[in-house]
Order: sequence, then structure tokens, then C-alpha cells
Amino acid sequence: MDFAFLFQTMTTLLKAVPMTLALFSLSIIVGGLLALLIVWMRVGGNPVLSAFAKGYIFVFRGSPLLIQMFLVFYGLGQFGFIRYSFLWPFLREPFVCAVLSLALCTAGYSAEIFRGGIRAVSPREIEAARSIGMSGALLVRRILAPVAFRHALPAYSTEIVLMMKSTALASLVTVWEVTGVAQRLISQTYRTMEVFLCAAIIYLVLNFIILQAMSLLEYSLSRHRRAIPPALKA
Amino acid sequence: MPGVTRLSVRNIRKSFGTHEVLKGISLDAEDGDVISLLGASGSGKSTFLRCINLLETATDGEIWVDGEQIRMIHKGGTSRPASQKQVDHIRSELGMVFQSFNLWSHMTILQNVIEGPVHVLKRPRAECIAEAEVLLKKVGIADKRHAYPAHLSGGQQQRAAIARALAMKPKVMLFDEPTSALDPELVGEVLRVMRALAEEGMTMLVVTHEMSFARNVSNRVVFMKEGLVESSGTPDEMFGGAATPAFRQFIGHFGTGQ
Amino acid sequence: MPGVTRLSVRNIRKSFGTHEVLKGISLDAEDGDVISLLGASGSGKSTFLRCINLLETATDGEIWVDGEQIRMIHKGGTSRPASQKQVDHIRSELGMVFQSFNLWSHMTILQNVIEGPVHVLKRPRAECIAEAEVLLKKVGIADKRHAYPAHLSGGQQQRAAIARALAMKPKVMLFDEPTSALDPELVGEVLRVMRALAEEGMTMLVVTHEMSFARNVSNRVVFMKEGLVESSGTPDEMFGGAATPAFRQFIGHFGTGQ
Amino acid sequence: MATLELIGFGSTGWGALLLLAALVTLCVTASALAIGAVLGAIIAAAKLSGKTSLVAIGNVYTTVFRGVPELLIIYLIYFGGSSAVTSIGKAMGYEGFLGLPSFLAGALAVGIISGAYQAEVFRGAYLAISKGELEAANAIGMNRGLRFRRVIIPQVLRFAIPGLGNVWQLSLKDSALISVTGLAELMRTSQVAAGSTRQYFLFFIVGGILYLVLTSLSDRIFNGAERRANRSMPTAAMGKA
Amino acid sequence: KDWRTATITLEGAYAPWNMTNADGTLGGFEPELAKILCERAKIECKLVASDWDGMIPALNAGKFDVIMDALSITDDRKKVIGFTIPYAATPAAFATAKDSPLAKAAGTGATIKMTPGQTGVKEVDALKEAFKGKTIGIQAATVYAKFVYDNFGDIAEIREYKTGADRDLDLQNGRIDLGFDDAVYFANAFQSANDSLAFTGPEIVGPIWGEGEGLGVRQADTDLRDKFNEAIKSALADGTVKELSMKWFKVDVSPQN
Ligand SMILES: Nc1ncnc2c1ncn2[C@@H]1O[C@H](COP(=O)(O)OP(=O)(O)OP(=O)(O)O)[C@@H](O)[C@H]1O
Ligand SMILES: Nc1ncnc2c1ncn2[C@@H]1O[C@H](COP(=O)(O)OP(=O)(O)OP(=O)(O)O)[C@@H](O)[C@H]1O
Ligand SMILES: [Mg+2]
Ligand SMILES: [Mg+2]
Repeated sequence: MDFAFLFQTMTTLLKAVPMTLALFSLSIIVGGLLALLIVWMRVGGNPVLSAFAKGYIFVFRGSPLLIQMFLVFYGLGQFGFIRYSFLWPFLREPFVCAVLSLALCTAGYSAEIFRGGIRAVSPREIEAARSIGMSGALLVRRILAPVAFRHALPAYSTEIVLMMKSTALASLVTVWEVTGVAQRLISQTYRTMEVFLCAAIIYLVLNFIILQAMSLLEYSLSRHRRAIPPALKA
Repeated sequence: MPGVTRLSVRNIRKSFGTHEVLKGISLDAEDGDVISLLGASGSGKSTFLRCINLLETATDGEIWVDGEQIRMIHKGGTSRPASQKQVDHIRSELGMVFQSFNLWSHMTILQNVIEGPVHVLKRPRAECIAEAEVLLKKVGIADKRHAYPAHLSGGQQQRAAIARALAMKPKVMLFDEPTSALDPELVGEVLRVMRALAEEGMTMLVVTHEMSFARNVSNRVVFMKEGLVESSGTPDEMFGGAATPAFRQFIGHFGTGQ
Repeated sequence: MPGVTRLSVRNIRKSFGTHEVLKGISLDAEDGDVISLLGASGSGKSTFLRCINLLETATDGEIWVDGEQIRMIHKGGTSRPASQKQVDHIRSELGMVFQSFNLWSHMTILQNVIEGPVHVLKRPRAECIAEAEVLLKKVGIADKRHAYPAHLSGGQQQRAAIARALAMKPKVMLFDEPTSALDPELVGEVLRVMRALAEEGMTMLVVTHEMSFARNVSNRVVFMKEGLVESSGTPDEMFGGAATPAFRQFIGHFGTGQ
Repeated sequence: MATLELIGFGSTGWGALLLLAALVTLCVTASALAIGAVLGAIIAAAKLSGKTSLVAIGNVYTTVFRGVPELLIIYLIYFGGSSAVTSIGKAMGYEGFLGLPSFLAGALAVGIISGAYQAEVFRGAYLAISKGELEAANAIGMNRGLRFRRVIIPQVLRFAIPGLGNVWQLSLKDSALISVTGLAELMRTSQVAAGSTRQYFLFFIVGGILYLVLTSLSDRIFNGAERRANRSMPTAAMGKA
Repeated sequence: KDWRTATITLEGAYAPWNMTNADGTLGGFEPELAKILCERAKIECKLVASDWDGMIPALNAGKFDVIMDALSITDDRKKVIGFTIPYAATPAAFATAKDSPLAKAAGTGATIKMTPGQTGVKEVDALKEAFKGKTIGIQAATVYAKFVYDNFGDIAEIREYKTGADRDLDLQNGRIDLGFDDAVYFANAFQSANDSLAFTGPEIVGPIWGEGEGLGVRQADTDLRDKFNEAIKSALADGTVKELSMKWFKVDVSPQN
């Protein structure tokens, strides 16, 4: 093992970690908000919106992110009306496009996950809330959202880790995050295995931290499900 | 103030698809009335209660709560409440206790009880907590206030559900088979709480299979059959000589198992 | 052949951690005995039944089923059965009916019933099906044989569970609160089936809260208190003048609600 | 139209190649799912065994193969696997190169990844089995093997179907990455067609649509399986929200 | 080893060097040249397509014996694989949108020759003046990338793409102002961009781009390399390479030395 090379590679790759994290956190936030919108369309009664949401979820879950990203970045610019619109100054930026396509994709997945969480809320608990006069936003905020989020959390953790790995595709659109930098190093040194090993360690550590944080969150949100604390036992 | 009409239902009808479950039911409950609703399975008792607080929308009929009529829009065979705001308000005046408790599993018992007063009635939290503790003591589970529903026995959960409904200071309490999911040992606890409520003058409408409750606690018994009120009267009338043959047959059935 | 000892339990003890739940219980059941096990919640009734068919391993004591002793290995405070094969065999001679039915949800009722005879006893399928149909008719749910458990009412599920246990042709049936999860209306159905079994001479051990069953169907009543048999006797003795004060208090409690 | 001709089935059309590539993608994904099912079952069993060492092994497997980018794992298997096979060949006296065929390498790599996800699906499904039903099996005297075969397996399969549908979807898209092994699956063929004709958008859109077709086909299969498995479940009695 | 058979790999998606036909067969400059070279070296060759990213590791793992994929001979690459003598050497140039103000920059149409590390070339300095503050797109990790960084890194924004094709699309979209790459490659790309792109500034040739494009082989396979060296020499000598080059590139790419 050439430790000097590994060390040098690691240093180069670590410099790209902030870019990976920026892509990751922004796309999770934007994607999460978008997912809420989609899931609202999907479960709210309006058939047109619901069909739109279904189509959206189908397309963005069903096709590879690589293709989506390519079409967003290179494809949108092909249309004159976009190129000459007020959006172009934003869409011109590779970083914006990368975040946008990552967010669009994760929104499809997250919407399905959130919907699963909502379905897991006991209809009886919802009825109980209605029976004391809750409805609309209050019902969502106090009963539906907390329970649904708790139910969705395990699946959502998985999705977040998948997103972390998906940021690797951003080098396609000239955003040089960890994997892109690793591939560039490889095409300079041709030492595929060593470089990818370093990259793998970085992703593994990042994902491990995320998963630990998520399971901590999960633990703190599931007091009501844990085994009966001895003090309460009859 | 006895004599005030808390709840008045006029000629309620309800169909699911082509199946008419309620065929025109009327009922008045005055202050302090405790009305037992009896009837065979499928006779429409639950549906009736659910129509009153609009968990189902009746196909036809009028509902008045504490003198206020629930406005409905009837259009082309379907009907819906005219104002969600009014529905929420009316519901906050009707306490409902479900057969299956339906406590919110992500909240402690205390949080369950103060949820309505704090977030629906928007009253000060501290005040609500103080009242909740009194209520929990009254139903005998004050020591469980920081436990989650999953950690309570059925009887304790049912009593917590009653406390939750009472915390809204409802004008009328609706109970849907409050004891039938309970072990026989727990039935006693819950019935004791309900009897105490009745003695304090709470207006109650109780769907029940507990004949002893119907006979000893309520002041009126309504017997439903196939979506209609078959007969009604005071417990003495109903369980005495004045019983109709149908009701006599119905209560005869209860004798077998117990 | 009355007088044959089907089940004999000698001085059973069971602890969970430091908490001793059963403190030495003995019991004999002869052919055709119907024994009611009564006792307050937590007195160890379920644990006792579960020890008999080894769903829990007793810390100490002997169990004989139809003259065969279950061999146990006691070592350093813990104990376990000496032979898993013997356990499986003994279990197939003891029918257990759970409070919560526990039907296999992925099988139809008929499949549930023939599962044991076909796969555990390895008897010919056609024969088992024929017998199962007779059994299902006997408990009154023959028309539901191709339905899945989730599509049956509680009472129907409980009767299917009884049929499933009977299909193994057990020497002794163990019932753990067979009716307490049921709506009062369904209790009658299940009790009727059990009464019929008793009349056919099946040996049964029944944990129950149904006083009428204990009084009218069983020929012996065992009252447990805090892990011990507090008193036992014929129904006449127990419900008559010979009742101990503890038992009297226990049954007094049942009077309140009903 | 020239565009239609390009994706058609004529002598200058890529239609046949693209359809073939879609078929390859389908086969790779199906093989990967099968490999992953075996691995997933083993890992799930390890995680459920309660033995500290086995649980640790299971946790390492699921953490590593879910946490490391798929591309790296594919490289590892493709090159690492080949050198392993070659050195085995050498040991047995065969001189020269023995490659892992790219189909096998790809299916193995995606299978190992999907094994990590399937392990979690199976574990969840096992935990969803009602304790009472397991006790009921004990109570009629079923031994461990019988109980496993008659009660546990059918129920695990039933509860696992929706999760497996998701894993399938993931594997379908992971299979797009094995284009680095040169296997002519859908992603690579779309890229080759795009590069050879310089019609990038056309072929990426057509490729995307073919992925959607595969998705909707598999959705249909999994939904059908779920409906079949749920015959025994209560009819969805969802109350109005 | 007597090398009676060999496996040659190429990407099959780098028109016109090599590409895939709609029937799945390989075509283009390199497949045709390969056929001739193999005949002359008396080797039975099999052409297989594989992905560019994995090509060099796969060569060293033994999956194939020869890479023929417009592979420039560079010092970095020489550290991991062996090369034959070049069979092609191409000029490089800037490209921009036809209607761009940067079109027809000074020196357009001319050719200059440069050596590695050479500075102070007046044509390049003129471009530097013209390209101040613009965005230049390059394909990552190529000799052309190094040239642009060395000469324009201080005055222009440089954006690295994974493939030249992606860069060309962005050039059309207007996200970047200029591209710099192999001129032969560009000439072909312009056609498929409906001639909306054009060269600007001089063509740059010479040793600055290394020795040209050669076949890649494992370092240990010197005998194979020698066989191909002979074949390439003869194909260059009798004009076969030039002929093929004119057919596919419309210009002669055979190395001039
Ligand atoms: N949402 C619904 N859709 C269709 N039919 C319904 C619905 N809810 C209830 N029903 C039908 O309405 C009838 C009355 O039901 P309801 O629950 O009111 O009876 P009940 O008197 O409360 O019976 P039980 O004592 O068993 O609770 C039943 O035949 C039932 O099948
Ligand atoms: N697995 C266990 N671990 C620890 N304690 C247990 C366990 N199972 C039962 N116990 C305890 O043993 C005691 C007896 O329980 P058991 O279920 O036998 O009571 P029971 O008489 O059947 O009561 P019920 O009428 O409520 O069913 C209880 O105090 C219970 O908390
Ligand atoms: Mg009801
Ligand atoms: Mg018990």
C-alpha cells in the first residue's frame, strides 16, 4: 500500500466534502418542501392535482437520476423561452441545476414515503381529533404530522442516505464534489482502486453520522412506543 | 337549570349507498338527562351517534345543539355541513368517547387531556393543566398522567378518554359502547366514573350493552331496531311490564351468557 | 373411562426475574373434568396455563400429561425441557385456545384447522379435511371455511380457534379467557360451544371471568390468589356457603357492573 | 421523419438495440434481486439471531453496502472479482486471464447491494408477524422447522412484498451504473446511441421512457402480488380522514 | 506469447473516431484502421466495446489486450500502460457560437506550432486579451485542459466537463462562451450542432499535445507493441492512414514528424 498516495488522495477528496454537503443539505431541504407539496396534492381530494402528483411520482421514481439531471441541465437550455426568461440567470448556474434535479428526484420518493406515514396514522385517532372540534391545519399540525413523520422516519433515513450517494452524479453538470474529484484523480493517475477506496471511506463516514443522527431522532420520537418503563408497570 | 334542551335531533336519516341505516330518528336530551341507547348489532346505534357530531353527515334531518342548529347544504341527494367552522364549534361542545378509546398514541395522558382546551379552545396552558389534573384524579388515574396510552390497561385508557372528552367542558357527552372492549374487571371502573358523572348532572347519551347501567343509572332508555326507535321510556317502564315484545326478546338474549 | 388422570400438575413454581408469579400450584384433572380457574388480574392464571403446555418453562415442579411426565433439566436456577421432541409431542396432546384467537392470518379457516393434523400428526389430508368440516359444523361456522380469519367476527374467530385445537384430538383443552375479547353478543356463541364440549366429556381447564360458566358448566372451581390456590371445590361449595372470604369478595366485585 | 427513423426498427434505427438493452437491464435486475434475496435472507437471519457476533456482522454488512456509493462496489466486484478468479485459475494451473463476465459481475454487484436493502425488508417483515400466531404454532406441537416453513416463511413473504417492490426499483436504477463494465444494458446503449449519432436528448429521453416502461411493468407485477397476498387481510377499511 | 489473437477495446461512442452503428456493429476511423493493422501484424483481432471510465484498469486486469480509443500518449499514462507509436496526431482549437462576439478572433484560420511549456507566443497572448472574463469549457483531465489552465487560468473562468459532448451542448446553450478541444473532434461536432458553432483563433499543433494518439497495451506486452508498431509504420508509409483519415475526418491526421 502506498500510504503517501492514499494520504494525498484523501486530502484532495476532503477538500470536495463541503461541496458534497452543500449539494446534499440544500437538495434535502428543497426536496422535502417539494415532497410536502406533492403529497398534499396526492392525498387532498382534488382528482386533477392527485393525478398530476401520481404522474410526477411515477416519472421521478421510475427513471434514472442521471437522465433527469442531464435533461434538466442540458435540456432546459435548449428552449429559447427558458434561455431568455428571468429564470435563466439561476438555471445557468450548474450548482443550481444540480440541486434542482436532486431535489426534484428526492421529492418523488419522499412524497411516497410521507404518504405511507400518513396512511399509518390511525383513522380512529383522527376521528377523535375531529370529535373535539379539530380540523384543517390544526389537525394536521397536532395529530397527523407528528405521527406520520414518526412512522415515515425509518424509510426517510434510507432516502436521505441514498441522496447523499446521489450527489455523486453532480459532476455530470460540472459541479465537482467528492466522486467527481475522485474520478478526475483516477483519470490522472489511473489508480482506480486506491482513489475509490478513499472516496468510499468518506461516504461511509458521512452516512454513518447521518444514520446515527436519524436513529437518535427516531429514539427520541418513540417514547410512546418503547417498552413500559418499570416505574409505570402495574 | 333542568328543563333546558341540550340536544335535539329531528327526523335524522342516513343511507350508505342504497342501504338506509337510519330511517328517521328523533330524540331530545335535556339538562341532566342520561339516555341509554340499546339495540341489536347493526341497528344503527353507532351511526346515530356519529351523525350527531357529524363524523357522518346525515342524509336528512335537523340537529340542534344547545339551541343552535347545525346548518346543512342539501344538494342532489348528498348533503354536507355549510360551515366547517360551525362544525368544529359544535363538536367542541359535544364530548365523544369511543369504544376503542382512540387516545393519541404520541402524547402522554396529560397531553391528551389538555390538547383540546389548549389548541382548540385556545385557553391558557397552565390553567388547562390544573383542570386536567383534577379531572384525572376524578377518574382515578392521576398517577398515570405522564404515561403514554400504550402503557395503560384498557380500563385506564377508557377513563383517560373520558377525561379527555370532559376537559372540553362539553354540553353533552356521547358514549359509544364505552365498556365493551374491556375485560369484565375493568368494566366496573368505567361504569363507576359514568355513574358519578350522571350524579353531577351531565347530559349523556350512552350506547351500551350493560343492562345494569341502562336500568340503574339512566333516566331514559331508547331501544333501536332496524334504524328506527322501536320503543322508549323510563327504565321502570322498559324493564317492567310495559316492554314491547321486541325489547323483551332483546333483553332475553342477554340473559344466556352471563 | 372416567377416573383416568389426564393432567396432573405437582407443585409448579414460576418466577420472572425475582418476581415469583406461581408459588407452588398443584392440580389434577380426570377424564371429563371441567375446571374453572378464577382469580384477579395478575394472580398468575395465564402463566399457569402457559407453564402446562411449556410456552413458559416452570422454574420447578412436575407436569404429567396422560400418564407421561415431561422431563425437565434443572440446572443452576434455570430449567428447560430435556427433549424438544417430547415437548412437541405433549403439546400436540394439549389443545390451547388463546384469548386473542391467534389464528394464522395467511390461511383460510379450513387450512388453519387441518394444519396441525396434516403437518404435525402427518395424517392423510383428505381424512383431515373431512373431520375438519365436521368440527366446523359443530362450532357453527362451516360456511366460513374458505374465509380468512381477518374477515370473520370475533366470535367466529374464537370458534375457529376452538375447532383448530379440537382437530388435534387433544387429551385436555386449555382455554385462556376465551370470551373476554368478545363483544357481549358474541360471548354467548362461544360459551354454547364450550358447554357442548363439556357435555361430550372433554377434559377442560378454563381461565374465565364468566361466573355463569363457572357456576353452571364446570364441575370444579379453582380460585387463585397471588400465585397460590386460595380455595377450590365444586361450584355448589364455592358459590354456596363454603366460600372463603377472599373468594366472596372476589365474586362480589363482579356484581357491581352487571 | 429522421428522428423517428433513428429510434425505429429500420436499418438505421436503434429500436432493436434499445429493446434488447432494456431486456438485458431487466435480466440483470432480476438476477440481482434473486442474488440479493439469498444474501438478504442470510443477513436478516444473522441480525435476528440475537447472537452478538452475528448481529455485528449483519450490521456491518448493511451499513457498508448501503453507505458506500454503488459505483465503487461495482468496480470492486468487477475488477476485484476478476483478479480473484484469475488467481484461482493460476492456482489450478490455468495460465492467462479469466474474467468475470460483465453480466455476472454486474448482477453480483447490484445483488450484493440489494441484499443489504432486502435484509432490512425481511427483518421488518419477520418482526411484523404476530407473536400470538407463533405461539399458536408452538401450542399445537410444531417443531422449529415446521413452524419456519408453514408459518414464518409465508408471512414474511407477504409482509415483504411492498418493500421488495421498492428494492426492485432501486436495483433497476443501480443496474444503470454497471455500464462501466461494458455490459450493453439500457443506460449504456442510450449513451452509445447518443454519442454515435450525437442525438443526446433524443436517446436520453427514449432511454428514460424505456425505464418508465420497465417500472410500470414491475409495479404491475408487485401490485398484483400484493393483492394476492392480501386476500387474507382485512379489506382496507380506511375511515374518511 | 505468440499473439495470434488479441482483443481490442474501444468505446464505440466517440464519433467519428469510433462509433456504434444502429445494427450494433462498430464503425468509424479506428475500427477500419484496426482491421488493416491486424492484418499486417498477422493477428486475429476481436473488437469489443467497453466504457471509457474502466478502460485502463480493465486493460491491466487483462480483460483485453489493446486500447484503441483516441488515446493520447501522455507521460501520466505511460506510468501505467505501454504505448505504440502514434497513428494520429490532431490539432486543437477554440470553438464558440457562430453569432458570438468572440467568433473570428485574431488568427482564425492560421496554424501555430507549440512545444510543451512554451510561453510568450504572440497569437496566444492576443487570445488572452480577447477572452478576458469569459468562461471556457474543457473536458476534464485532458492535455487540452492543462493548456487552458496554464495559459488562460488567470483571466478566464474555466469549467470542467466529464465529456466533450456535454461541453458542446452548454456551448450551444450559452452557459459558456468558449470551448477548447481536439479540432478534428470539433469539426464533427459542429455538423451535428447544425453549424451553430465555429472555430475561433488559430489551430495549435505540435509536440505540446504529446506524441499523438497511439494504441495502449500492457507494459509487459512489448512483443505485441512491437508487432503493432511495425504495422502502424507500414500503414503510415503507404498512405493508408491518410486515406482513412480523409474519409472520416476530411483532414489528414497522420502524425507529421
Ligand atoms: N361506512 C359505512 N359504509 C357502509 N355501511 C356502513 C358503514 N358504517 C356502518 N354501516 C352499516 O350500517 C349499519 C349500522 O351500523 P352501526 O355501526 O350503526 O350499528 P350498531 O348499532 O352500532 O351495531 P354494533 O352494536 O355492532 O356496534 C350496519 O349494517 C353497517 O354495516
Ligand atoms: N413475560 C413476563 N415477564 C415478566 N413478568 C410477567 C411476564 N408474564 C407475566 N408476568 C407477570 O406475572 C404476573 C401474572 O401474570 P398472568 O398473565 O399470569 O396473570 P393473569 O392471572 O392471567 O391475569 P389477567 O387476568 O390479567 O390475564 C403479572 O404480575 C405479570 O406482570
Ligand atoms: Mg356500534
Ligand atoms: Mg391472563
